[in-house]
Amino acid sequence: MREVAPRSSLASAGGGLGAIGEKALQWLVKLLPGVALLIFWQWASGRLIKEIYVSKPTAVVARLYELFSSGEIYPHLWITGQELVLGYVIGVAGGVLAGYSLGRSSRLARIFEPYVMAFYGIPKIALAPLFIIWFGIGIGSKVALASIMVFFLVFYNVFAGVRSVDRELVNLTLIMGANQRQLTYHVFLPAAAPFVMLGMRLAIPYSVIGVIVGEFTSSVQGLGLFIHEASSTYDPAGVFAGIVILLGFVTVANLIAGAIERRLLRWRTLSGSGPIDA
Amino acid sequence: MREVAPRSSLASAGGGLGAIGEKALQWLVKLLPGVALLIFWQWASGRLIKEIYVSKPTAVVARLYELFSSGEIYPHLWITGQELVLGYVIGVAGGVLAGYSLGRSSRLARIFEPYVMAFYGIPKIALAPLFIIWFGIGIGSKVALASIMVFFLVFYNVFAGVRSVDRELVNLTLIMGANQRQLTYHVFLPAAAPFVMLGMRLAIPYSVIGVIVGEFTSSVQGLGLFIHEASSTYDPAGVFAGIVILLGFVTVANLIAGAIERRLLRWRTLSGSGPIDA
Amino acid sequence: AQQAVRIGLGAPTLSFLPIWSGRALDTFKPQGLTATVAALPGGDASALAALDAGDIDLAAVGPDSMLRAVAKGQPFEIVYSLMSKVTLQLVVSKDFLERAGVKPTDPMPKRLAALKGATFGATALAGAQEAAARWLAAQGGLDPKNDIKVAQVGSPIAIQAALEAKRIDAFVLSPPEGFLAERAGTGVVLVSMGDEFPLLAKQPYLVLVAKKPISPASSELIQKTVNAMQAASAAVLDKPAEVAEAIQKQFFAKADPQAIASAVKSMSSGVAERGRIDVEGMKNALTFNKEVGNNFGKEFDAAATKDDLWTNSFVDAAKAK
Amino acid sequence: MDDRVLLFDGIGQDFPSPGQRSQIRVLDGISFEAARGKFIAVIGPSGCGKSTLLQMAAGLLLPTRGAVHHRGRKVTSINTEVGFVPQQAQLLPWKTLGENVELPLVLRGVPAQERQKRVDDVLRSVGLTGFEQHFPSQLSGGMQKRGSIARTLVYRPDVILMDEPFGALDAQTRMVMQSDLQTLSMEAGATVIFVTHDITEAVLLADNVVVLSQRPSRLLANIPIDLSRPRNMFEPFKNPGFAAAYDAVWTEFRSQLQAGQIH
Amino acid sequence: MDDRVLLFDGIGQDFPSPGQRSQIRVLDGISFEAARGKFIAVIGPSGCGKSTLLQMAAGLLLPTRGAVHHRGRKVTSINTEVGFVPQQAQLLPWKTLGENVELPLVLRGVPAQERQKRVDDVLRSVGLTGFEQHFPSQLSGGMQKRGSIARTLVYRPDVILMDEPFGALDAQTRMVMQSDLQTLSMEAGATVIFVTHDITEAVLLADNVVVLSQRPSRLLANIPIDLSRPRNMFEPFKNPGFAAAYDAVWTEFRSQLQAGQIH
Ligand SMILES: Nc1ncnc2c1ncn2[C@@H]1O[C@H](COP(=O)(O)OP(=O)(O)OP(=O)(O)O)[C@@H](O)[C@H]1O
Ligand SMILES: Nc1ncnc2c1ncn2[C@@H]1O[C@H](COP(=O)(O)OP(=O)(O)OP(=O)(O)O)[C@@H](O)[C@H]1O
Ligand SMILES: [Mg+2]
Ligand SMILES: [Mg+2]
Repeated sequence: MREVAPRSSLASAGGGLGAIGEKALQWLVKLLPGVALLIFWQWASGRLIKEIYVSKPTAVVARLYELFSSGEIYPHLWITGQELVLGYVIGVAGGVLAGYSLGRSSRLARIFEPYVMAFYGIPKIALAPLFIIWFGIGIGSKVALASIMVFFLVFYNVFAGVRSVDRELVNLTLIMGANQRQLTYHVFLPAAAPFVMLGMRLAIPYSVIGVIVGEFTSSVQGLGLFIHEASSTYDPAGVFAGIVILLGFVTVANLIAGAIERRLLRWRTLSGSGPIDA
Repeated sequence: MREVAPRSSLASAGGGLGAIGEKALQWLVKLLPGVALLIFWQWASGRLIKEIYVSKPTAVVARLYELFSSGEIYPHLWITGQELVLGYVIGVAGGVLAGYSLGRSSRLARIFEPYVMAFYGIPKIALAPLFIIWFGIGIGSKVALASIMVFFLVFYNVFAGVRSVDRELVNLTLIMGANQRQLTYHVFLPAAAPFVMLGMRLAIPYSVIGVIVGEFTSSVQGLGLFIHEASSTYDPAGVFAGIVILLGFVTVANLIAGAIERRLLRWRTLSGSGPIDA
Repeated sequence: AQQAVRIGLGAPTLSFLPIWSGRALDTFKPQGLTATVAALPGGDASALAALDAGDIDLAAVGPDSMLRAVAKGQPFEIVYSLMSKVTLQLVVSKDFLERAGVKPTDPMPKRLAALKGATFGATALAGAQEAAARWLAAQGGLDPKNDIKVAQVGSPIAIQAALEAKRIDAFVLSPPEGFLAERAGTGVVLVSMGDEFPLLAKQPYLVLVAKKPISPASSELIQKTVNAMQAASAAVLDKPAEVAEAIQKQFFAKADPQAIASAVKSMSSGVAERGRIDVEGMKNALTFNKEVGNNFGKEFDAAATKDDLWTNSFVDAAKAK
Repeated sequence: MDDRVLLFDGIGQDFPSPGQRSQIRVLDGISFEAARGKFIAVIGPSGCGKSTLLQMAAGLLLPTRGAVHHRGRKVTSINTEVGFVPQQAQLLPWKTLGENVELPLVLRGVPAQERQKRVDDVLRSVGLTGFEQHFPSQLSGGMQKRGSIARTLVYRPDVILMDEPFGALDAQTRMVMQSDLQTLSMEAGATVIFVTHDITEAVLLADNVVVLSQRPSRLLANIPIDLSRPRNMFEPFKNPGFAAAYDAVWTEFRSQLQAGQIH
Repeated sequence: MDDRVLLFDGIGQDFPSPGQRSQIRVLDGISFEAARGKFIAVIGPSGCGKSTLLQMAAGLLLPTRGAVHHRGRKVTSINTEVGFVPQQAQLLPWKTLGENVELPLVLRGVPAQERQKRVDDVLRSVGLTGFEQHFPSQLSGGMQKRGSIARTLVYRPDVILMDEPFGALDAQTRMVMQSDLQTLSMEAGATVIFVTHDITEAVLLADNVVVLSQRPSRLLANIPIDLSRPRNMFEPFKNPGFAAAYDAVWTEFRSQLQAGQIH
């Protein structure tokens, strides 16, 4: 019901300069593995593995600088950014709706869930020509691919989340006079929030993967195309520069999602269900 | 705490022939959307969309029969089956281990979770050369790709599951004298089971996707290669026959996972947290 | 005003030489065109699907996949031959060369017979590369089905990696891959197919495909594009070094300039016909396809399909001007 | 209109018995009624089926045999005309105490201003003023239970089902709340069905005390309590006739348990 | 060895107060001790911090000020030498009642045969024989609480912390269990700290009754109860001296609440 003995750290957290130092130290510890990785990469490239396959961090940084200062990358960024946002939003919206409906109705679930799983298992990459026919080679086919990937993850998480809601709380709220809309808003969504948030976080990288796979299949502009072209024009630094930009997307989105999650799920860390270091 | 008024259906469930009829009806309802889809497909193929993009169900069935009776498909099946099983098992094992460790230690989580998310966001397809150098063009690179995809899904689900475990139950069990191993076995795993099972189910189609993407990238044999070849030789029936086989894989694995889940999570349907049809 | 033409490319490799040259020198501009090149790494099938869907005006593909599609009833027509010789080179790893005990200077049959037991890498199975590999094996007196193995290995860079990591023994790709392998010290060009086999020296190897029926408007667009391609081809023939430099600067900035230069030089003879297809070349292409075992499910006759499957009308019109 | 607001008519309930083929019979033909404005206390040994009975009245569970009638209509689905205070507090963990108590008013579309006032009033009456911003997990067990009571009282349902509402409270708090509940039921004319383990509480509050037996549970007695109202909750034995009423209930209650064994 | 098994030494606890900058002071300098084999009852108004106190003894929470000493060692991490019966039953929902009660024995490596016997014994003594296969969600509130008690008693810890263990039980069951608990503590020499709302229960069972005040909670009194043992749980007033002891505690308890207001 209450926190396990964290009071002892209150003192240090409150203490002016010491606290700032501690915060800095924490960040350092966080960055350490990344820095170590970078150093190893720099060392290994050209030694353990040829530079044309993995480039070097320094070369990647130089290439990044070049791309941004020449402005060459912006149109790609702009297209891919649009695709990502659209794909993600559409996928999440669809996933939440479908997951919620099937989660609420076990009859619908029994009928449709196996089909959803089956469609989910179709390797979309095998259907590339179909995607082109249906959605064109522009931003449409990438948005479609990304939103399908996002949809499945969000769908399954929302579905599981809704099904895991405590039936007694639902019944009580119904007795109190809730209609379906109110029930959704006051009980199901908050109760399923941990699953929903998990689905939305898992979906972030998958929207990226979907867009990139889409751009690898056909495209006129976009980061995926840029990476592909860099790869076929013997520019490994360009490939990794593209990947770094994608990682930037993912990391920023993840940070935002983390912040939203912490806000929405504040009640959980207060209660007994937070992380345990035991 | 108890079921909402399902007693009334007891009578019909118990009643001999009527019950069998009802069961059959249920199956019928379940199959209906699939059958409708097949009929629509048969009708639409050649009308709404050219047959060279989407073959007809009848043609697909004929091709399937051909593939199996000639034995042409077996070596592909055998390779892909191996890759799927290995990739899935390795990915799940890694995901459970890593997710559990990071879920248990919020310090480790703070340091490593952002890195995991970042790696997760790397489009693996862009790293094909690395995969080939490290894992070869045989079954190794496919297993690696599939297990990485599976790993991330399982990792995140286990991580979220472990973090959502009720801290009070953990503390109580510690007071009763549990060591870490016992705590894992008696509290964390069962409590996180809904998330773990969800992760394992989500991972099923992704192991298929991983293997197929891997085979598209490099391979000597396998269903993905078969599909790719069929696609580039304008054999749409072959493409869809391959997809149908993959769906078979997914559906069977999903049924097995569903059965395991129902067994493991039996206590949840008894308690107030089962599905609600309200 | 500038008119836009959209060209779909199944793989952004250097072998589509006139397109690179055209873009590098911008031979489109004098025609009043702006060219957009859509990459369709999904392969020729994707490019042709995009053409079918109307997302692109012209698809740059190999004739084999085009013939397959036509055999299935797709309304496509070859309007220009980008490359009129097979530019593929057989590249084998140094290791393999030593094991097999052959040199690039050995007579052809000996070189090819040495391929027994080799594993080839190809960017896509059932494509031109696999066909060429098996054809070469047959020329060396081997059983093309069983004496060599062909594996699908994603992209050219992945194939290079596979060769270096000794996952494969050989590959069949267009320049500059062979030169790059030689410079990296991982492989040796054993056979330059188009230069050493008369059958391969004269046949449409990469073509521009349009969708029928061709309306007057698109006919005009195609005409202008053909004009631009011819100008680009002429430039390649006239001053290969400068064109190579332009291509390298603009599109392959990070690649080895010398490898690009050698590649352009070695492929330049392929653009000599300026896009013209003749019956003999078409025949050669069909023969080659038959020899490599491509079964389209339909017999094509080289001469009879003129102005249906392929046409010189645009090339001829360009010359007339 | 029928004056019998709630009528339990030959209620029986069997539960599946895990590990066995047979079923456990929990309730076995229970019949009693609650007239308008009456206060019914239900007592019985732990596990005899009291909560099950309330759940049936709330429409959360269909009886295996018999039926519950609410104002003459058979209860077959969730009964939104009753207020229900469950045995566990069951506050929504993602809402603060204030939001939890406000919820029924929000659901019923009460305007915000009035909501605020009514929430403040009811929280004051259960002694939780100042804890509006606390999440349930930040409240003590007894405070959660009081919050749960407040959540039901705030929207003033005609019929209130309460499952051991005061079990987790100390003697003093309990007396105050008993007194408040009596006032409420007298003034608002609410019908209350009230499960308790405390015989004193049952006798003090109720017009009728229903005594249930061990599982399979039958109705041992339905004892009318004819003490005048208002009754003094703070000194039970000062109510004239209290001792006799208490003895009557206690005698019934202990009758089956003479052995001193639980069962 | 120190005879003071548990020593609460100037315990203070502040909780963050949601929505405000300041903190809520819950416990304010509580000191008392439990000698070996003694039975301490803690009573106090709802929300005063009784559960918080037990959690500190179990090492689940560090006091903001002061410390709990267990056999002379300061409690700074989870205390595995005590048995803890929490206020909510907290059985593991994925284990059957039998498995739940067996768990501490499994954790301690007791051989299977002995486990079986001890589980059977303890379940019989709390009246839950026949419910081994039920999952917690299939048990009534009181049955869950009894299961939770059984789970602690089954491994016979030296020190037992109980948070309102009998609150959800009917009078009869409660008496039987009180009597059993007295026997256990007398025979096994277990030290028991026992939170309750029932003054009768506190006086009947305890060697010392600790009375806490309203929040911020101070120690109002620590009253020794000198009734001879074994005491008669079934008829409290038949114990010589019971009435006087009861009055002493009741007087302390009500002292601060004269106004009749909850707080
Ligand atoms: N889902 C279920 N499956 C099997 N048995 C059940 C189920 N729900 C309740 N029971 C049984 O029904 C009986 C009555 O439960 P109920 O909760 O109504 O008791 P109660 O009178 O409220 O007890 P308490 O005073 O302890 O709360 C118990 O014996 C319990 O084991
Ligand atoms: N995490 C927390 N944050 C803020 N306040 C808390 C927290 N945990 C407990 N409190 C406060 O501490 C006080 C004491 O809680 P505790 O559970 O110890 O009371 P209690 O004496 O056991 O009451 P009861 O008899 O109702 O169970 C309460 O006022 C509660 O609001
Ligand atoms: Mg109950
Ligand atoms: Mg408490």
